[in-house]
Amino acid sequence: MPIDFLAIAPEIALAVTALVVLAADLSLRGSAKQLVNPLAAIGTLVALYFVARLWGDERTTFAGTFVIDSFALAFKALFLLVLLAVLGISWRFFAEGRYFQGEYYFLLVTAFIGMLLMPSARDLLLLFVALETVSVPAFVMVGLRKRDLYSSEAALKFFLIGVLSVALMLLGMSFVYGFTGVTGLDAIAAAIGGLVAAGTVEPLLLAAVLLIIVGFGFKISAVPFHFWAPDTYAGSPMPVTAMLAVASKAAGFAGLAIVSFIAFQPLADVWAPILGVVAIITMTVGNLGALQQRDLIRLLAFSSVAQAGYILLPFGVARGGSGMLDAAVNAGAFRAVLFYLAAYAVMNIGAFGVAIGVSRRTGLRAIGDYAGLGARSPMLAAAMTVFMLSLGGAPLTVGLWAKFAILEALTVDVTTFGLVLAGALVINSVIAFFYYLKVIRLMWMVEPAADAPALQPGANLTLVVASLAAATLVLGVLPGLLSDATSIVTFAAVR
Amino acid sequence: MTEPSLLIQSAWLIPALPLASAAAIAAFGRRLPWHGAEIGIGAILTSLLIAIAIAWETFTTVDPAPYEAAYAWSPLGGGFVLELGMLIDGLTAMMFLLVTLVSSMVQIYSREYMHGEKRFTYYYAMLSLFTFSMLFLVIANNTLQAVVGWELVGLCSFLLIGFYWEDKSNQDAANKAFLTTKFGDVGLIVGVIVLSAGMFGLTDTPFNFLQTIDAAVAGELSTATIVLGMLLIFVGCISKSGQMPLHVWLPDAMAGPTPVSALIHAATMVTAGVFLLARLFPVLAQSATVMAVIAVVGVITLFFGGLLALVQDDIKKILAYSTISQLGYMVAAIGVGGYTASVFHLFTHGFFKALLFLGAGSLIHAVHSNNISDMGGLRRFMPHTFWTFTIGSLALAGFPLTAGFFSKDEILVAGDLWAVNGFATGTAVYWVGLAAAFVTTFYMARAWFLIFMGEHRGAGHADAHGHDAHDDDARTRTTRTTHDAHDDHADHGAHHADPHESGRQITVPLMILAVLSIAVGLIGSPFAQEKPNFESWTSTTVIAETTYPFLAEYAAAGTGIAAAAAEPSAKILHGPPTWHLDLLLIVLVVFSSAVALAWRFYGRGLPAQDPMMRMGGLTRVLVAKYGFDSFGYRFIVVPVRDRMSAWATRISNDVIDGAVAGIGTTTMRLARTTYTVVDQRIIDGGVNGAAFSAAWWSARLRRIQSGDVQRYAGALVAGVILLVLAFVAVR
Amino acid sequence: MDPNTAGWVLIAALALPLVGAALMLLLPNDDEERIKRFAVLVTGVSFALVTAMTVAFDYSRSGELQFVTNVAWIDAINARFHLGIDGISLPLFFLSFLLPFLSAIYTTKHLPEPGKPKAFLGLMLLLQTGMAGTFVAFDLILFFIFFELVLVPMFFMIGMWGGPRREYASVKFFLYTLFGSIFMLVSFLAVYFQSGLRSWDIVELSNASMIGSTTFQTWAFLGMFLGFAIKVPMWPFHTWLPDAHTEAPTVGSVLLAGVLLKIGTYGFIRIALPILPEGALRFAPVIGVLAVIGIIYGSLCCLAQTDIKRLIAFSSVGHMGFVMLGIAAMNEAGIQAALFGNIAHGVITGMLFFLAGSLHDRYHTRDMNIIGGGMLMKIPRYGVLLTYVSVASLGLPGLAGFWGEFGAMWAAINPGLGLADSYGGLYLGLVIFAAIGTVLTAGYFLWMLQRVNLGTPPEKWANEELADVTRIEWIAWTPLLVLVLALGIFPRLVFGVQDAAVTVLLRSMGG
Amino acid sequence: MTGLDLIFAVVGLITAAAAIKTVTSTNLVHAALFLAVTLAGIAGVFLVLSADFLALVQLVVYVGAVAVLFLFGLMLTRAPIGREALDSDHRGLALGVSGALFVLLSGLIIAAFGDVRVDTVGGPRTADIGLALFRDWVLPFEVLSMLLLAALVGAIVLSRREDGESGEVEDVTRILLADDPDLDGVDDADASADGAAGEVRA
Amino acid sequence: MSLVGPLLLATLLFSVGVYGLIARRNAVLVLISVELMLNAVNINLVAFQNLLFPTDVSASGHMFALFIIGVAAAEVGVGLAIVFNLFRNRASVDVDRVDAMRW
Repeated sequence: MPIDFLAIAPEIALAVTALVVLAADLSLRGSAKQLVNPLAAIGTLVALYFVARLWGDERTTFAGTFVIDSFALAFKALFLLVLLAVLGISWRFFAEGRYFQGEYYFLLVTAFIGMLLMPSARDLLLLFVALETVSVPAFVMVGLRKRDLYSSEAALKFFLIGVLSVALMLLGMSFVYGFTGVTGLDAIAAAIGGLVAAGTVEPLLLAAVLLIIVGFGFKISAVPFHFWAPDTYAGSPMPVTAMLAVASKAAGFAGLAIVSFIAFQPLADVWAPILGVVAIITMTVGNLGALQQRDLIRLLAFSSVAQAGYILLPFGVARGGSGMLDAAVNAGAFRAVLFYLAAYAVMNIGAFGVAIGVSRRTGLRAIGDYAGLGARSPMLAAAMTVFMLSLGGAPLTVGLWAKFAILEALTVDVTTFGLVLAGALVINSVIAFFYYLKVIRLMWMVEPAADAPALQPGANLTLVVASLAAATLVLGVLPGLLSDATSIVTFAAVR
Repeated sequence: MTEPSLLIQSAWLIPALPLASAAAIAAFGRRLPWHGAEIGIGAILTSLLIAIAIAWETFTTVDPAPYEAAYAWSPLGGGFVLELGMLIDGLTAMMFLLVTLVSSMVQIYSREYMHGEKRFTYYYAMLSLFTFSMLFLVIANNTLQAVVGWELVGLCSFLLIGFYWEDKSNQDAANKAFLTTKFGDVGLIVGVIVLSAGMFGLTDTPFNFLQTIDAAVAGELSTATIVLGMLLIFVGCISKSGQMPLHVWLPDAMAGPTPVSALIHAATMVTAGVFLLARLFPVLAQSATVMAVIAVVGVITLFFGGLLALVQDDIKKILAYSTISQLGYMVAAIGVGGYTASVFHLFTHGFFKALLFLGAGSLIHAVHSNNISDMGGLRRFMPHTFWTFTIGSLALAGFPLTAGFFSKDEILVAGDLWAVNGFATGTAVYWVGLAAAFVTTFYMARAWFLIFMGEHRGAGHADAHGHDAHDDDARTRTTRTTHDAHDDHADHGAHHADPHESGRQITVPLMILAVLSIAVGLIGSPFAQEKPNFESWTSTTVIAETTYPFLAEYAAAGTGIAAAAAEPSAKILHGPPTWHLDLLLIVLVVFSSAVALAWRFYGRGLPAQDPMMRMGGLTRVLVAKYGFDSFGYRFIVVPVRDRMSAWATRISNDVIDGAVAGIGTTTMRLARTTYTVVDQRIIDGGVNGAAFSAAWWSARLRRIQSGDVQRYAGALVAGVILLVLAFVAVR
Repeated sequence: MDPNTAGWVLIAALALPLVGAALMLLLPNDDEERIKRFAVLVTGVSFALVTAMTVAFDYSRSGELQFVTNVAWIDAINARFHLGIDGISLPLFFLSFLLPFLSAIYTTKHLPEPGKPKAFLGLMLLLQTGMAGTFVAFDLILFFIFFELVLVPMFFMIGMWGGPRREYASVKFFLYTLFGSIFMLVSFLAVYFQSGLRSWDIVELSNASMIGSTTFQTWAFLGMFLGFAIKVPMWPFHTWLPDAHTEAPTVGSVLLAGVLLKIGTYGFIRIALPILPEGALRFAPVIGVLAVIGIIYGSLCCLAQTDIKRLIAFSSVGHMGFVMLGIAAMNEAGIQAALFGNIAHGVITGMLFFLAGSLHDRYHTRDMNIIGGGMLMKIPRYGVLLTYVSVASLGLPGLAGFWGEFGAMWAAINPGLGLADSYGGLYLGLVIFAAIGTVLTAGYFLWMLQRVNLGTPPEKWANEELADVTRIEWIAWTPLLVLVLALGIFPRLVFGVQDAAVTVLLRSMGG
Repeated sequence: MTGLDLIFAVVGLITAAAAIKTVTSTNLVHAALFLAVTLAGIAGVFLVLSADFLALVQLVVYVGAVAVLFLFGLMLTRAPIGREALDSDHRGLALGVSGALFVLLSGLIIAAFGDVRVDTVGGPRTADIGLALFRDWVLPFEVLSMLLLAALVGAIVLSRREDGESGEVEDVTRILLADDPDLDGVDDADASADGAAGEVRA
Repeated sequence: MSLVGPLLLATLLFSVGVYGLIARRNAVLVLISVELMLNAVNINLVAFQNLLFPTDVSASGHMFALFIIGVAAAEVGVGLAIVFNLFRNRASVDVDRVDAMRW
């Protein structure tokens, strides 16, 4: 069985990049080490090129365990763009912080290999390995601020909760294997479909499904698997936090989407309501948690928990049947997830970018430190305003369309539960604005402290933030640019 | 009238001119030599000329059809159209004449009376605006347009009552007037709406007067619509035309300048309610209920309103209460089918009451006091005012051959006829009307004696008698002299000098009105039995051959209505007035006895120890003596004056006023409670509470986020267990 | 400008303020006068354009959409960029260009603290686009965007240039409106899917046969109801309004009262009613009752105020109650009255807020007890204006306030769509209570005038030099003062324009 | 109960007991050694289940490498000895949660597989595994190699002393501490600029 | 041979691992507990493969177990590195004192 190398070209490109970065780091000295950043960016662009090259294709290789379809490609493109953005906000940060730069970039790129694999994986084993490839480098990256107690603690917490989750997921996978005898997602779906049809679905199988969801629940920081997130976000180097909050979360959702909409689709009538409830709890806990934060990063952490709740909502209306309407509802659901993730990536990385800009050379990160930012750095404040409004879902920002996509998915077929979920989203959106507006208010409506140090965000960070803000607004006016891409997304050859 | 004359087609000029004049005065009146008065007077005189011409034309045309012209003012949705139109018939022409004439007199009069007033220009603008509004109400061809005018006159009244707005009491009076009438307007507006709703299927112009009348007469309006609609409209009339119990604003409205009282609160605006009832008479004539309610309210008002005048010391208050009483006559007349009588009384009353008010103004101008106890002997100082005021008083008292005599007689006759139809309200109007005529004569005679007879008591004497008067009725002092504040700039010595006659600009209007107070009675009197007479003039819209529909029903039901079938009274219109010598006799007796009684008390001026003006046991003993002493009426009159009027005063002051004040207080309390408790605490508090509870939950959550990773792990696994259980449960 | 083809007019009108705001960013910060003049220029030019459009509008076909643009926008969700204007939209659209223009003129001399004209005027221009857009958007999504767009600039206007409690007020305003609007969005989506048309087009959806079951319509209407009712605001969703109004800078209050609140009622009329007639029918009595509660309640709250601006704010609750009563009547007359009331309230209350703002500029307080009366003596022209506008606001015939109030009551006596049969008695009661509300309304305005205007000035102000109405104020206010009178005398200015469009609307409701 | 079951029972009991001792032992080194026993026991279980290749891998990787790694870890971190020192305050929580988990899963397992009995125990032989690894599972295998490399690099980065690493003085980081319970949102945040809420840590 | 035996053993080991993860204070012992959990999964996989699906040519169960062993090794390595780093920063590896960050 020949291997379709083009199909995995993006991953290969990243792997090569990772190795080149590692090698370059060894050969570069002093400040020249920061050149690995553009090197990694070039590799990313190459990978992106391959994704573009593949765009529209549907391919299957590695005995059906690896699939290229529009869903996978869309996610890959998203991950690679996020990687570029993360590289953008990392450059100064790591160059000035005297970290192990080369190793950082190597780990970063490796983690993204795992992410690229995730949406293509059609096998539990590959999925597991891909997930771990995301996690293990991330454990290290969180701890990269080595002399910082917070960083070490953050790493330990992240690690422990991470392995606990993965262990639970593996337990679930083992049971699924026990029931079906296969690890391929399509095969599992077929087997479970048979069980459902025969009416012999054991409770243990349901428990196993749930345990698998736990593994992804950890990645996406759904309640009650979210505890690590605020502490870890706060302790990590900020670009890593951005990566965790966006890319890692997106990878988790990609994985969750494929297991739930492919492997466990026949059981959707069971897991969907549970996920719906989890979504409600997640966003509520996230928003309530964010309300009282005094550290902007922690605020963003809780906000990202809440956002995860929003993204999880469409899972709540997934259908187990195979009728036209069921298919439409399910397709609407994972498209909404994808759209939201893309939008979320833009605005959240932007927000972290501003946070990095503000804290650069000043170390400011308390929300109170943002008082009067509008006067101190109008550009950063304006960008932050855009991101905050977008995260909240204000009009003319992409965030509104993201919320819209979710609501759309919830109402494709009007059901009571769908409306309950929509109502929960509405109420939470309002709660969320409490703290987003708090930041905005502080920036514009409060005088800066007299001794507030001058901000030096740096040129390339400014560029990244500005372009993300611009993207937020442009997509806010013309969401079609994004939704046209996501609306065609579908899974290739489901069975 | 086949082709309306150009004159009638130009009737719209009558309201238009005052409107233009109001705008012009406001725009540049201040810069003119007469500070705007010339514009106002010029415009109103022009209007008056047109009004006279139209009156003449409509009067001389025998049985003219009403002329209607309308412009589609605005679509209202649903295909309905609101018209801006004019309905010219005798009633309109009559009102034109009355309004323009009185307004002309008042405006001429005011130039001297208000001279030196700092808001002189504003005053004239307001007078013009008021005149326009009143004429706009009168010319209206539909109820909604009438409502517009109705509200506008209310506003002008408000602005003019509060003319001296520096004083809080005047502000309060203005507010009270506006709000009380506004309350009545609720009825009016809802009534108009109800009535128009009845027209929905019938026409595109549901507010149109003539169409409404036609529909009502043709039986196309349901009884419910008519009863509800007309009663609600009548509520508006109650407040506007000072009927009990919403009359309370009218005495207070005397806070305005006296010419304003003459124009607005005596001759024109307050008659708007009666006018509207007359306009819709064929509609309300469809329902015995409506007529009965109207009659009862009118009767109560005409009697008790009159009683209240007995104990007043303020000349303007006496006149105000008499206005209430006279309006009661008009309303009662409507209620007993006396359409022509009511309108006629409206007409004559307009002249003589305007005359009396302007005369009172002249007196006040001279003695710088409103109180009759401060006057006395003025006939020597002010001869013109004296004789004109005397004519006015005679007309008000219904002295034979004055205008007031004919019109009031008509009302009593109408009551009698209605009684013949078997309605007790007719009997009540007749007898209570007579009794009130006695009261009217008595209080006017009292005032007349105290003002003109005896010795001048002057400002120096005012204090001596002042407090007696005030003990009688504390309320009379409230507005005393305040409206003459403008004289303060004048020579201070004037207060102590003898009073002098007013200038020509004051006396000439008085004379004109005095002449008219006698003359206008003739056209409605038995002297004018041939057409054209007052009835043929003003009843063109009221269909002559129409009968009261309910009479036949009552007869069929055998409810004891004697002459339902062939009696002329069964028709809406009674036909030309005739002589009633018996009534004439009774009226003469009533008049002379009342005057005699007044002469007995006040003929020699206000004595130093006036038994009449003192409260307490002594007064009652003296009164009781008189009661046993002479004429047969006296044993009724004295207790009535002392007891019943005091009782009525208390009702008026304490109960009704108290209720009004109580409503005010309660409203304010309710307002405060609504705001502080309901709005700020419950509704807003609920919203904020939701926010706070979010914060509260947020604080609880914070405990869970302890920072201890092993607890996190425990919670995670516990969560998993719970979720598994939930999974299994869902299954 | 051919109304059939010139779709660019609406686009240009909406784009001009945006472009102006962008260009303004390029002006130097320190030349404040130039920035202010530029804002006047931008608003003036766009107002002139809209005026020209108003002239070119084909009034004989006011029931049809004119100046239409209808192009694909977001294909993925079938959303289209559909603009158009008909008789219902025209007056509101006009108003949303007039008021910013006047506000810009006013701001040249009355820039609220803490200055920053570029930001302030830029936000105002952004706000203008949002407000105006809602009235010409004929795609639900586009409507929603404009609907939401106004939130942000208004939030900043209140939050940055507002009074002492501005932060509280701004957040409250934002969250309240947001809350409702997202429910509204959910309803839009439900309609989108349930209709089977996969279309957001307001015209198409209005003309569609019954969308969903009655139950569905009821629930969907509830969502829209929340969105619009909060915006209106109806009792008991009104509590954001007094705070927002009280704290907002003068221009903010003017625009808030003048245009923003109209979006809610417009939404009811343009969207909720025709698209969900069954739901509307179910809700009509509720709306009616809440409206009348609002009338009485708003007036009572007004009576309890000492802050003149807050009083005016609460008066909005009452006035919008009349507008909603008109809507609750579900007949042509009611819709007409509601739309008229909308416009009238915009003009009158906008003007009142101008006056309240200037009052504060002069006295540095809005507490009527501290002002203590005598203003008519101290600054007579100003006092006359206050009287004039107050009297208009209390619904005096001949001025703008009357027609909406009377029309609403008149319409409610005979509600449409069969409501008269099932709820005739209720509606009669509503009319009576609404009429009583007019008395209370008169009461608080007279009381306000008495406390502010009449009497003699207290010592505190006796020797204070207070400017009477200034030249710039005259310029900014005269159009509104004229409109107050003109609408009162020529109600057909609005009624006539709307008539055909309302007929079309009612027909789509099956009325 | 076949002989295989009996053998499994014996091996299983040893493994379970060792596992329990691993997490309850008060002596660090003992705990690590019990872990080794447990892991070896698992290898035994594999053997019983006739998965000989995996048993071998288990022994090599776990007992040979991982257990030793842990011993080193324990030594290097100079851990104290004794129950108080080794167990945290969460024993109750731990017991409850793990007990519940065990009961729940056991119940579900018995319900699902309680009646499954197999006569012959077979499975892929080593050759099959090798073939499958490079036929079906080559992609995860390669990815795993990247993962291991990353883990290696990561472990080095974290453990390596200095050289290119930042010095003892870190960037100034302001982190808000939790000992400020009266934080009620909006208003306090405004005041936080005064530094009371922030703590500058060197 | 009965399937439940290995499955229950695996469950027990897993639960014991969970217990250790939560109850142990020393970070290294916590890591050890993690290993127990991962190994428990392996027992499951092998038991399923060899008892239920012995003829699966892809040898999914065994392969899964192999990969888990590999990944577990990587995780142990990283985990110990994290613990060492923490130890260097604080001279303690007590997990329950890792609470510098909360709320």
